[in-house]
Amino acid sequence: MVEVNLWSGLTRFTDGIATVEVEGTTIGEVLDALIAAHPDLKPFIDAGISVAVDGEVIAKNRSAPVRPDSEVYLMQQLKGG
Amino acid sequence: MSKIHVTTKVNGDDVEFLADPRESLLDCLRDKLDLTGAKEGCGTGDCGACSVSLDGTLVCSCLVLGVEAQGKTIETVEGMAQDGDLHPLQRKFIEHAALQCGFCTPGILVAAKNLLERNPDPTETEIRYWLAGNLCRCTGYDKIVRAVQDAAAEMRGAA
Amino acid sequence: MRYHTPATFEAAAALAAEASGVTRFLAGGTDVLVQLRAGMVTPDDLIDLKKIDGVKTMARTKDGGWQIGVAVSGAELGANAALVADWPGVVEGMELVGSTQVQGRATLVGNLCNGSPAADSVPGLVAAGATVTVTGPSGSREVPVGEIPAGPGKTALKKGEVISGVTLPPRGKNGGDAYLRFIPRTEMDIAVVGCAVNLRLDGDKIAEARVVLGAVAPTVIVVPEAAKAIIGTTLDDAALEKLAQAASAACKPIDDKRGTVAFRTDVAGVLARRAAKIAYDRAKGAK
Amino acid sequence: MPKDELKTSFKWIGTRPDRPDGLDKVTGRARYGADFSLPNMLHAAVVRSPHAHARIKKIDASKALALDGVKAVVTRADLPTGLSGEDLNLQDNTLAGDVALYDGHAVAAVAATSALLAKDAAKLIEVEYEVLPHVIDVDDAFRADAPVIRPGLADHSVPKGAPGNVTRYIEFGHGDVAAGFAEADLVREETYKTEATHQGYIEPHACVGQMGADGKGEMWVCTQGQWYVRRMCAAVLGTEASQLRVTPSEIGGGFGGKTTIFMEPLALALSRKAGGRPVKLVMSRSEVLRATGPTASASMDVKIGMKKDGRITAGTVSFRMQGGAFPGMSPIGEALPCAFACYDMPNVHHEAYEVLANRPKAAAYRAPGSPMAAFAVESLVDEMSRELGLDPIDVRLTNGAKEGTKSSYGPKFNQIGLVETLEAAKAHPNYAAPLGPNQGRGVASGFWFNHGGETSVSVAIGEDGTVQVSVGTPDIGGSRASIALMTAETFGIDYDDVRVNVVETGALGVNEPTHGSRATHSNGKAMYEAAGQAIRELCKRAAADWGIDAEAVEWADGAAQPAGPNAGKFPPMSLREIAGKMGSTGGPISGHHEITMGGVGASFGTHVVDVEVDPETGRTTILRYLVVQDAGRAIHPAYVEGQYQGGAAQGIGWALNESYIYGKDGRLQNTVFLDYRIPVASDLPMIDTVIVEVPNPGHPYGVRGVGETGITPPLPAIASAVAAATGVRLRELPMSPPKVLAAIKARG
Repeated sequence: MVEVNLWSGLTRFTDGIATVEVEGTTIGEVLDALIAAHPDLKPFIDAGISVAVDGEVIAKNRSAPVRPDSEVYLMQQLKGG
Repeated sequence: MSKIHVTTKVNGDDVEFLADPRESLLDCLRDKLDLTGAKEGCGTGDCGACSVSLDGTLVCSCLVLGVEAQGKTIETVEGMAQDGDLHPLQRKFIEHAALQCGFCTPGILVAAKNLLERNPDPTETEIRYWLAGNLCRCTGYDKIVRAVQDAAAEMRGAA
Repeated sequence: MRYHTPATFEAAAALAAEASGVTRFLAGGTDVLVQLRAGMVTPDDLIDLKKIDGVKTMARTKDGGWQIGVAVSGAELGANAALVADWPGVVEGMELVGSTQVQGRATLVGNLCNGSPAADSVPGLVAAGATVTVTGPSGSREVPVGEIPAGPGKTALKKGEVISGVTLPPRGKNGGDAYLRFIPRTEMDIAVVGCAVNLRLDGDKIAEARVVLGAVAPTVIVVPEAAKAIIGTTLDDAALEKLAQAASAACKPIDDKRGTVAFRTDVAGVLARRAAKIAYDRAKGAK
Repeated sequence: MPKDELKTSFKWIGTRPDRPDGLDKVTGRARYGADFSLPNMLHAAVVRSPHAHARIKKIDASKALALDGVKAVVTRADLPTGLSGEDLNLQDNTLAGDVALYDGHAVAAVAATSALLAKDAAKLIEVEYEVLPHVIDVDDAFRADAPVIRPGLADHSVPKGAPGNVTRYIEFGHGDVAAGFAEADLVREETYKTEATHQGYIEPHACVGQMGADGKGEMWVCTQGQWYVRRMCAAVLGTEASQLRVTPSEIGGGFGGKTTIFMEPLALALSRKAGGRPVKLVMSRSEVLRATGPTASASMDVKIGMKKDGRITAGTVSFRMQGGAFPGMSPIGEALPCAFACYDMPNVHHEAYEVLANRPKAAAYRAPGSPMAAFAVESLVDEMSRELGLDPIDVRLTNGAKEGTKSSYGPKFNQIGLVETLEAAKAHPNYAAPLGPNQGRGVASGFWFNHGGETSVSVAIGEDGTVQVSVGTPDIGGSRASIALMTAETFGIDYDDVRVNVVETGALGVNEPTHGSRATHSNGKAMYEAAGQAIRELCKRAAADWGIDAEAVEWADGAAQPAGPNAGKFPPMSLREIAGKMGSTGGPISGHHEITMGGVGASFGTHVVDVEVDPETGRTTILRYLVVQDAGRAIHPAYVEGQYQGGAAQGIGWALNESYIYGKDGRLQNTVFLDYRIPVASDLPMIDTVIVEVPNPGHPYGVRGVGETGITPPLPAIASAVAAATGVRLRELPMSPPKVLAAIKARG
């Protein structure tokens, strides 16, 4: 299981839960599992988010690997100049 | 609208073109003579990217009409290197990394050359004020000023 | 747009008088071309004055003043050491107009005829008591520079009239002038406030003075109360304070993208003080 | 990559050779957007709304089309319908639909046989408007009674009851801020405000576009990202991306503003309508300022709790940002995580609202969102440090984020260099330089994430043993030089034997633009992988020649070397030698690598500035300026310094004099460089730099990316220096002379 930390604005859509445990070995699997557990997160994830895995912010690579002990945070999608 | 026939000398070559009187010298250099080294950054004389020398005077070619070039002598960045040898300013700009995007570079080189022809040993302040009409958004001007100083020193034989 | 290159001012005036549409005279072109490019003003007739004999001359008049052609650029004024020695304030005002590149083209008369209340060369000319020669269909006349501006973008020139020369009076002994402006940057801005001071000393005391402000009213303004504040003084602190107050009191500025009423009013006093000191030192012989 | 595998001594990396495009750029040969022309080309001009907000009742182009030489006019009716999301935003911005949303919004475009004729024709296109109420200021737009300019665009994140112009809302944090504030010795709360600024690249947007009725097209354009142009134009026009080939010109600055499109689809649409003749479209400076890329304006509340020793116990921010009349354009998602990123905070809370205003569609600008956030947070940290009598660098050292710190936005930091920049700043002579009357010193730190992103690179070995590298990221500040250096290092060949080309969309897989400080980082890493592939093949060819196993061959010093049991058995076989016969040993040798790049290392910097303020006019002069920033590894140090200096200069402009100035009518008043006051040469001193190198473990050469962080600290650093010089704290940018003088006078 991977522990996924949501930004607190999302807890309105997860009945107040800020960390969700899901199965997954890639960012894509983790996000799909997250939507399965909390369907109200779908519009946020579909709109585009970044995921921080072990401290590195990954903009949209669904194939990036996630380990069970990885630190995973959802973040707003980032733009650079 | 009738066009006017203009004969002028650019970088030592006699050239001629037909200009609508509304067209700037910059338009004529770029569109009629294919000399695209001078750039249009503003069209209002505020950025200096179009700097050329007109009868030895530094001007913004966007503030000169093409028809005013009749019988004049114009020098642009394309004429700075002589017989394949770069002008010391051109060499020093590369050496000092005094350009990033390079869009303002032609105008700054022409302006700096005009300065060094008048003042072979300018102070940092003199360089900065002389070039105040040449906007650069990339470098913060630091390396440009150093390159001009170094080129001046070399041209004086001090380097 | 028709482009004309008349050989005389009379011919230039005649062209303008006969023109039916929008007419502009071209000397340095640093305002005309900007307006053309921006589509603000597309003249039907553009009359280039640079082919007229004498437009590039700077010559001493018989009485020791200066006659300056309409196409003399700011850079050329600045390179004339004798003129700079006589009227440093006039020349420094002109030299503040635009960049090095603009200095290669911009002229006193162009700056005047653009009609901007913020024109940097105009306060110095007015403070110096300069005149211009106006040539029209019915001949030429001398007009004080201060009578040319008629409000933002407007001049008192009539259709068919063209300025054909600028005359500066003789400097005389023990005189000095100065021009300062405030801009947010160090270069490349339009004056938020400008101030010219021209004075003459009798010993250490100021015998005559003229204080002129730019960019604080619809036109350049002469401030006699400010001059009065320093006449008869050695420009001591009290006189400077009165000068500043008089200058500020004369301001009728507007709030715009370049400055506020309060700022312009304050800074007019500050610049009057600073310019007066420079003019005073110059009158005492400082370079 | 494990730390101990990072190399520390190099032949090429860290040197300062001439950049490969230097000669072209000093001779006027380099070709930028407007320097390109095609036979039979038309010229275009754009009709723009003079109103901040107006319904378009009628567009009549008949007079324009009646002119001899006018070939086509396009309006929104010529574009497909049914788009959504950002594609619709882009289309709405390309040409207004029923409503013009800001002063300068494009309404129609015309193509004619000359640029002058196109301009004349544009004046003849008659547009009938019904002026609608407008809102410009971010705080005004946030008011409950503000005119709602585009109802119904709030997304799923917006809480019920939010004001009508709010389109997005974010909230996050950790710890217990109430408890944190209770623990503090000093709690302060202030509001800060920044005005919109423009990237101010000197090259206006320019393109030549050609498209036939079959939807196949070509475009030459100044852009930070040719694939973005391709995708966005195709979306706006309803054509297929791969049928459009986009070639990037040399680019005259971008700073984020050229990561998107503005008028490019118009050139293609006009071309299509004009029978496929190429169409050139070049913006004027005032079009650039009115209708392209400004950054957001922001209104920001910050609250911080601090112990007497400077330790921060809690912090909260609440931001309101507008990014124009288009949803999703404000950088709230970037600004919030940047706000407290420099600090190790046990208790922190962030929230932000995006609001719409009748302004142009904002584009990215160098570390989008971070400068505003830093202005608010770093200013307040400075105010509190002074109030407690603490050295501002010491306070940052006390609280500074380091490896393992839980970041303010959640995840733990990997190896980072903030503390090293603070220590270097403290040790620098500028920090001890004596100050005179009316002079003051300010310090601030800044942060940017950096970015990897979609990257495709190929390397190809030439017949003479030289190496060609194809990248997809336009070179703005010397990236070809840095990529060539890394390539020379990787192959063990001379820098001059490498040529790096920025190629068009038909020549390589997809690439994200040059943005997010990624060009040197991501291309370097992808090149390293592609080069590895080529090197493996080179070794294989040598092995075959020697008749040994490929595994028994190593690559070193630009040559295949027999290794292991074969070591010394054969003389090394150079790249030149293998390349010279590659046609007969199996064919061309190349390598390529395509990936959404990871291994990004965060960037921190610390700036120290000294100013003098004229107490009678409020004018601020920058006396001294120091940039200290962690580069990870400086590949070409001169261009790293250039990024630091350029970022600082832009930040100085933002702090002091740059801003969008609107009239009551909602029209932009400063549409030329005379009034949009970017710093000129005489405004600035030399800008001192210190390159700190804490290598990024995620990159083969330790690169972090250096482009963006440098614009962040100047805003608060200068505000703090002005406060030190005058005793008055300005919490609203720009700190223009009228504002500073008014504050000095109010102080008495």
